[in-house]
Order: sequence, then C-alpha cells, then structure tokens
Amino acid sequence: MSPSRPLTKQKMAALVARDIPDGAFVNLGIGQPTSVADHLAPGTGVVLHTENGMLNMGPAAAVGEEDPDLTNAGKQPVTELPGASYFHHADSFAMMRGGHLDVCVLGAFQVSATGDLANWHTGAPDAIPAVGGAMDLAIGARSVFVMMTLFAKDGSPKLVPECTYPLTGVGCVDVVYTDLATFDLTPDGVVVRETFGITPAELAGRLDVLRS
Amino acid sequence: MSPSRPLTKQKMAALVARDIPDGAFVNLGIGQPTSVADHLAPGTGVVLHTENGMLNMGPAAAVGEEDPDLTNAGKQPVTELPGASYFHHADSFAMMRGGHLDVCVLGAFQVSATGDLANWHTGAPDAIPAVGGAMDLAIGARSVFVMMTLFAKDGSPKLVPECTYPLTGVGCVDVVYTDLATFDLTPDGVVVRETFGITPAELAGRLDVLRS
Amino acid sequence: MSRTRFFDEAGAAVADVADGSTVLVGGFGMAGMPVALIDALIDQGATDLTVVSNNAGNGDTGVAALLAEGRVRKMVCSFPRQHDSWVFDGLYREGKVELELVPQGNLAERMRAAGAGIGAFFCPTGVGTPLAEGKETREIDGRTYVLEHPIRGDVALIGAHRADRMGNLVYRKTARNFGPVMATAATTVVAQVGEVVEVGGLDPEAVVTPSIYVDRVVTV
Amino acid sequence: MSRTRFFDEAGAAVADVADGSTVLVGGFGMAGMPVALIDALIDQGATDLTVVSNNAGNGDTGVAALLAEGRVRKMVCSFPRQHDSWVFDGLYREGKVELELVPQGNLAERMRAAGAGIGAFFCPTGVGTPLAEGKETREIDGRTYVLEHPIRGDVALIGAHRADRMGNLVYRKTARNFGPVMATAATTVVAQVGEVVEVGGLDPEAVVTPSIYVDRVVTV
Repeated sequence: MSPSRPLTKQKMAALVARDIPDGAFVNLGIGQPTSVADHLAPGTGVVLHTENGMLNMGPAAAVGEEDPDLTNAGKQPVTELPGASYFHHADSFAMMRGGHLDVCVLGAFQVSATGDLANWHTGAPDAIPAVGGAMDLAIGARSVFVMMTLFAKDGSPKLVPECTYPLTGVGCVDVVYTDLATFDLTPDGVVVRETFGITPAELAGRLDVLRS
Repeated sequence: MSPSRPLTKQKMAALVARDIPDGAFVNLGIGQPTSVADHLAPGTGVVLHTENGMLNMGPAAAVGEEDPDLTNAGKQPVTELPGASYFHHADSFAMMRGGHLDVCVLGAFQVSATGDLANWHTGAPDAIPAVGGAMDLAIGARSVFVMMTLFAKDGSPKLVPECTYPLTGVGCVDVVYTDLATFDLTPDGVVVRETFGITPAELAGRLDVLRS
Repeated sequence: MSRTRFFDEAGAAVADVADGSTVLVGGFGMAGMPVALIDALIDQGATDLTVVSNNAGNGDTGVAALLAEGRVRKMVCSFPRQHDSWVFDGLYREGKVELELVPQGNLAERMRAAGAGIGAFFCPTGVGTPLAEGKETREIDGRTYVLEHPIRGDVALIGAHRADRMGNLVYRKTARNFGPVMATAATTVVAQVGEVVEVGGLDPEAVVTPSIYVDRVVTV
Repeated sequence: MSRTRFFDEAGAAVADVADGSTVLVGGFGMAGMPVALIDALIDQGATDLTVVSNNAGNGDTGVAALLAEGRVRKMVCSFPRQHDSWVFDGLYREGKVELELVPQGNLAERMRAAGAGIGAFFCPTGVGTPLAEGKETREIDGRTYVLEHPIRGDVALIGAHRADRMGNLVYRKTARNFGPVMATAATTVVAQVGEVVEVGGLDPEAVVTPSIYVDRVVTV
C-alpha cells in the first residue's frame, strides 16, 4: 500500500533510517542525509563515521556547548558518544576506500539507471567545483543510498538513463530514495520498491528509466 | 695518523658512533651494529628507531626486568626512554621508506664500489633466505653505514667491484667501516678515509676497488 | 638536545619560507587550522605559493587573507566552495588563481604516499569522472583504478594540541584531520600547539606524530 | 548492540575458518603473537592454509605447531630463518611448504593497501634484487620503483592489549607491530586481548584499531 501523498523530507529520512541494519557503520553526507541521524532508533548500535576522522559521532552540539575541535564533515559542531575513536585523514579515507563502511547516504543532482552518481558539480561554466569526500564515499561504501527529490524544479527527472552532469562515481548507487518513490538499482535494471502519492503507472509515464 | 693495529669490534662501533650527528634519528641493524648504541655519548640527543614500531628505544633490559611486549628488531628485550613513541608496522616502514631516518647501520656480506649492498642471503642452494627489514632500511635511510670485516675468512675482500651475492639494495651504501679501514663511497669512486694497522699502499695491493 | 626547535612566536618559525614554495596547510574548516602560522606567513611576505589544504579559505582571515594578498599562485584542495569562501571565489572567477581539485581521500593519500616513499598508487576514487581525465588507468582484479602521484610540500604548517620537548605531538578530537599526514610529507614541518610539556609528559602509546616528523614548534 | 562479538574461549571464535584460507597472523617474534588463537586453529583442523606472518614460527608451538601438523601450504613472511625455526626449516628443505619471501615493509604496506582499497603501488624497496625479479618496474622522477600488489586475508588473528565492548582495541608497546594493519586487511578479524573494558573505558584519542575493523574478541 502506497501512502497517498509524496514524502516529506523528514519521512524520507525516516525511511532511509529504517533500512540501515542494526550495528552498521554509516556515513551520512552533508545536507539532507545528515537528518537521517535523527531517525535512527536508540539501541540499534548504528555507528556514525565522519570523514574528518571519527567513529561514533554523536548528535549536533547544544547551543553554548560547541567545541571548535569537534565538527562533522559539514563543519558543524557535533558531539562524541562513548566508545568513539579519532584518526587522521589518511586513515579515515582508507576506511572509506577500503570498503569498511556498510552504508553511506548521499544527496544527488542525478542518478543513472546503472547507478552512476552525479552530485558534485553542475558543470556550469561559472560554477566553482568542490568535491570534498563525495567521490571517495561513492566508490567506497558497501551500499550507497541516495536521497533526492525525484524531479528537478524544472520538472525533469533526476533518475535518468544517463547522467548529463559530471559524474561522482560509476555504477555505485544501490538504492534511490525520493519523495515519490524508492528505487532499487539492480543488475536487471531499475525496480520500483514503493511509491508515494503517485501510481506506478503514472511514475512509469514520467520516467524514461522505467520504459526501457 | 693511522693506529698501528686493526680495530676491534668495540673500536669499530665507537668509530661509527662518533660519526653519527647529534640529534640524529638512527636505526641500528641486527647483530654487530646494535653495539654502536653502547658508544653513543649521553646528551647527544640521538634517537634510536626500531623497525618493530618504536622511536627512542633505550638499552637492553636488565635481567629480571624483561618485558615480552618490548623488544628490538632482533627480538631481544629492550627498554623505553622518556619521550618514546609507538606505532604500527606500516607506519614504522613508511618512516623508513619515506627517507625520514638520518642514518642506518647495517652489517654486510659484500659491498660494491658503487654502494650496492649484499647482506641478506648467501645464495647457497640449501640456505633458507630471510630478509626482514634490510631492504627497506638499505633504500630508505638518508645515510647508510656498513660495518664489517674487510676480508672474509677465506681472505677474499668484502668490498668488491661488483657483488656476487644476491643484492639487498642498489647504490645505497655511503660509508663502509671495517677493521682495517674506513671507506667513503663517492660518485668519483672509493675513497679511503682512514686505515688501521695497514698502510694505504698495502690496502691498495689487496683491494681491486682501489686499483681501478 | 632534540633536533626539534621551539619558538615563542610564529614569525621566526616561518622566516625562511621561500617564494615559489609548496605549503601544506592543515585543518578542516577551522578545526586544526594553524591560524598563527598563516598570519606569520602573511607578514613574512613569501609569494608565488602553491597552497595544499582541504579548503580554500574561510571569511577574510587565514588562507583567505593570504589569497587576498595575491600571494597564492595555485590552490590544491578538495572543497574550495563554501558559504564564506568569497575571496577564493572572486580570484578564481577572475582567473587570478589556479585550482587543482582533488578528491579529499586522494589529497590525504597522495600526501601519505609522499611521506611513505611510495612512487605512485592505483586508486579507485574518481575513476570515470572529470577528475581522472588524462590520468593513466588500469584494471586490476576486475576493478578499474587511476594512477595517482605523491604531493610533497616544502613546508607544512599544522595545528596540534600539545607537544613535548622532544617534538612529539598529540591532537584533539577532529582537529587531528590532515596534520599527521602533512607532517610526514614536507621538508620542513612547523606545528603550532597550545602547550609544550616536558619530555615524558605524553603517553608513548598515544603519540600521534612522532618527533622525527616535527622540525619546529610554536606555542600560541 | 555492537557488531563485534565477544568470546570466552578461542575455539568458537575460529570455528568457521575454512580449508584453503589465507590467515594473517600478527606478532613479531612472540610480541603480539595471538598464541591462544593459533592453538585454537590447530585444534579446529583447517588445512591447506596460506599463512601471512612476519616469521615462520618459533620453537614447537604456535605457527610452528601449525606447520608441523602439515596444515600450511604456503608461508608469506619476511624472516623465516631464526635460531628456533627448525620446524619451518625442515619442511622447506623437504619441499613440503611453499615460501613467498617479502621485505618486511612491503609485507606491511601490501596489507595496508588491501585495507585501504589501493589496487597496487610503486615501491622503491627491493629494486634490483631477486625479490623484485619478474615484477613490473617504472622510473618516476628519476627513481626506479617496483609494482607491488595487496595482500588480503580471509581471516586475521591478532593479539592486542585491551578491547572495549564496542570492539575498539589498544596495544602495548612493540606488541602493536602488525596487528593494526592486519585488522584492516582481512574479511574476518579475530583479536585475543588480555582484558575487555566497558564502553567509554578507552581514551578515544588513543584507540589504535577502531571497532569497525574488529569482528570477534576473545579474552585470554
């Protein structure tokens, strides 16, 4: 049964949180993915990694209790949970690149039917490119979840047969969470897992990736 | 002025110790090179590295005070000096390979005139080869000092035009300390720095590397 | 006795940075940023610099101020664009500063390679993206890798928490970030620290940057 | 809650090691040697093993006992020949065990590469020696390097000092050696420790092996 309306950002975050296995080591990307942390039930044993060198990161620091030496990848003040550990950048990215993280959650401009990810650069001539750790996460985590709206403001789909924006990684995305549907990207193609406020037929009518 | 007799092992070790600059970071190889530590004057600030993951290693542990978790590269119990640090094997060899050690002192079967080192394997068909950290040290330290007798038991020189034993490293040795003479291996060839109990002319008569 | 030299003010510790140097600057945002050392470098006057740092300056201080003075020829970084990177943004749009954009993990690993004596390494990050264009690739065990080369610095400026009188360093929380890697990758390493303790005052098991990597320490 | 599982005896922690596995065994001499885990592996019976360890066994216990039982097809190590390596020496001379001799730093770096997702790396160690024969070489910036590939384990058996209930590990003195690197390079990592403390009982700044790398902990 699909809900009768599109998911809010909060509901999308809750959906992603629900799919993260107990005890998993997880990196939440800058921006919307960060909100997934608010929906992880206590006692699941999920351990958050932040690329700037920490495991078992806690929630955002309370106002007045910020520590400038303790921030997340978005440079926001965060906290430390018991059992945390710190390590330097080469070790942190070895952990990412070496396939030790179970899940990372990233935002996206576009995702292709074969799991290509574009999330770092619009390619516009006057844009200043910035990649950060996105490429390392995209190819490093065992499962890559993307969170995004399904359609851009101009109505064009962001889940596409082939990305037109510069790529972040090739064939790396496993699941795409959107306001209108959740998609599994499988070797056999795009599979709609669930829809929200849209029928599968309507969805197929608006997405080239479901018509091939 | 050259002393009138060949150097004892202890005097050779003292000679090497004298040539180690104050404050240098130094690795002393297994065997005879280990004895150089006994001749480093207190207060020189020389810091000893051991390949199994420690800087500022102290002298051998006193009988009854051995700690099985604290050994040198030869697996002998040693001690820790104030200001020591421990690190894992990949970091220890990154330190060696990356050119951060000022000096290492190694034993040798043979050294060539161009600084090739052979010290890990006789090449005999029934010999069991063992290399340890010798190859890493040979190419990693900024200066490589060798300590050996100048002639083998059969009278053949160990400082040779070209090594006949399997190599440890190519063109890596800077200074060769022997019982009969000290040699600098320079881009212009082998230079005798000092002789002990042998005249330079006698030495030249017994060494091909001085006759070319 | 230690080879590491200790300074009370930052100016003397960066006095010999030459024009044209490659300068590795620690920090991730402001955490671990060696602000006093960068200020001293601004006063010191070296120009035509290549600066390697995760970001390209925030606000109008630190690396941003160095950029604003026209002293940086090239930035090597992973994330120049931030809400407060207006100095870099302006210079970049005017074509007054060169940018080499490097994925963050490659930035760290390329400096680690420099410090560890590795000549080059096959890395899976960035394969098939514009940041790997023109670089050699190779398939190994069914996966494609791109060949990445070391990044070496003439000088590293890093921020740490405490030093001992040997030059051993410890960091604090996520301010550790690039400091330990940069300390291995530069000819001259200058650390600003909050405090210098006596030899024996740091736990040997918890030292993060051993003294061998630290040439100069400035207490700020 | 933690994914790491805790055991009171070693047998259960190595019960699923399969025939033909590659087993990384920590320790340098006896320092850091996971004796209880090796003993349990001997009892467990897995055979046709490739063992990666710095040495090839000392005396008649540990790796030497595993070798003596004919369970090791191949040793990958840097220093097999020791005054008390008679078990390995005998088997090697009889052609009953294969040997891949690897310079010690390459052994460590090849496992680090496996753990860090590096496909291969150009290394200056061993160039021009028999241990680089048949390997690809390349000149980079005037220096010759040899291409080295990762060493991965199916299982790593390591010795550590203390774990917390998350699975974070600290080591003691030079017993640290290969443990932290091997923990990153194997599918299943089993650590024997002297003590398990509560979560929060280890200093987060001093954790050497973060819990993400540790699958099983046995208190001995």
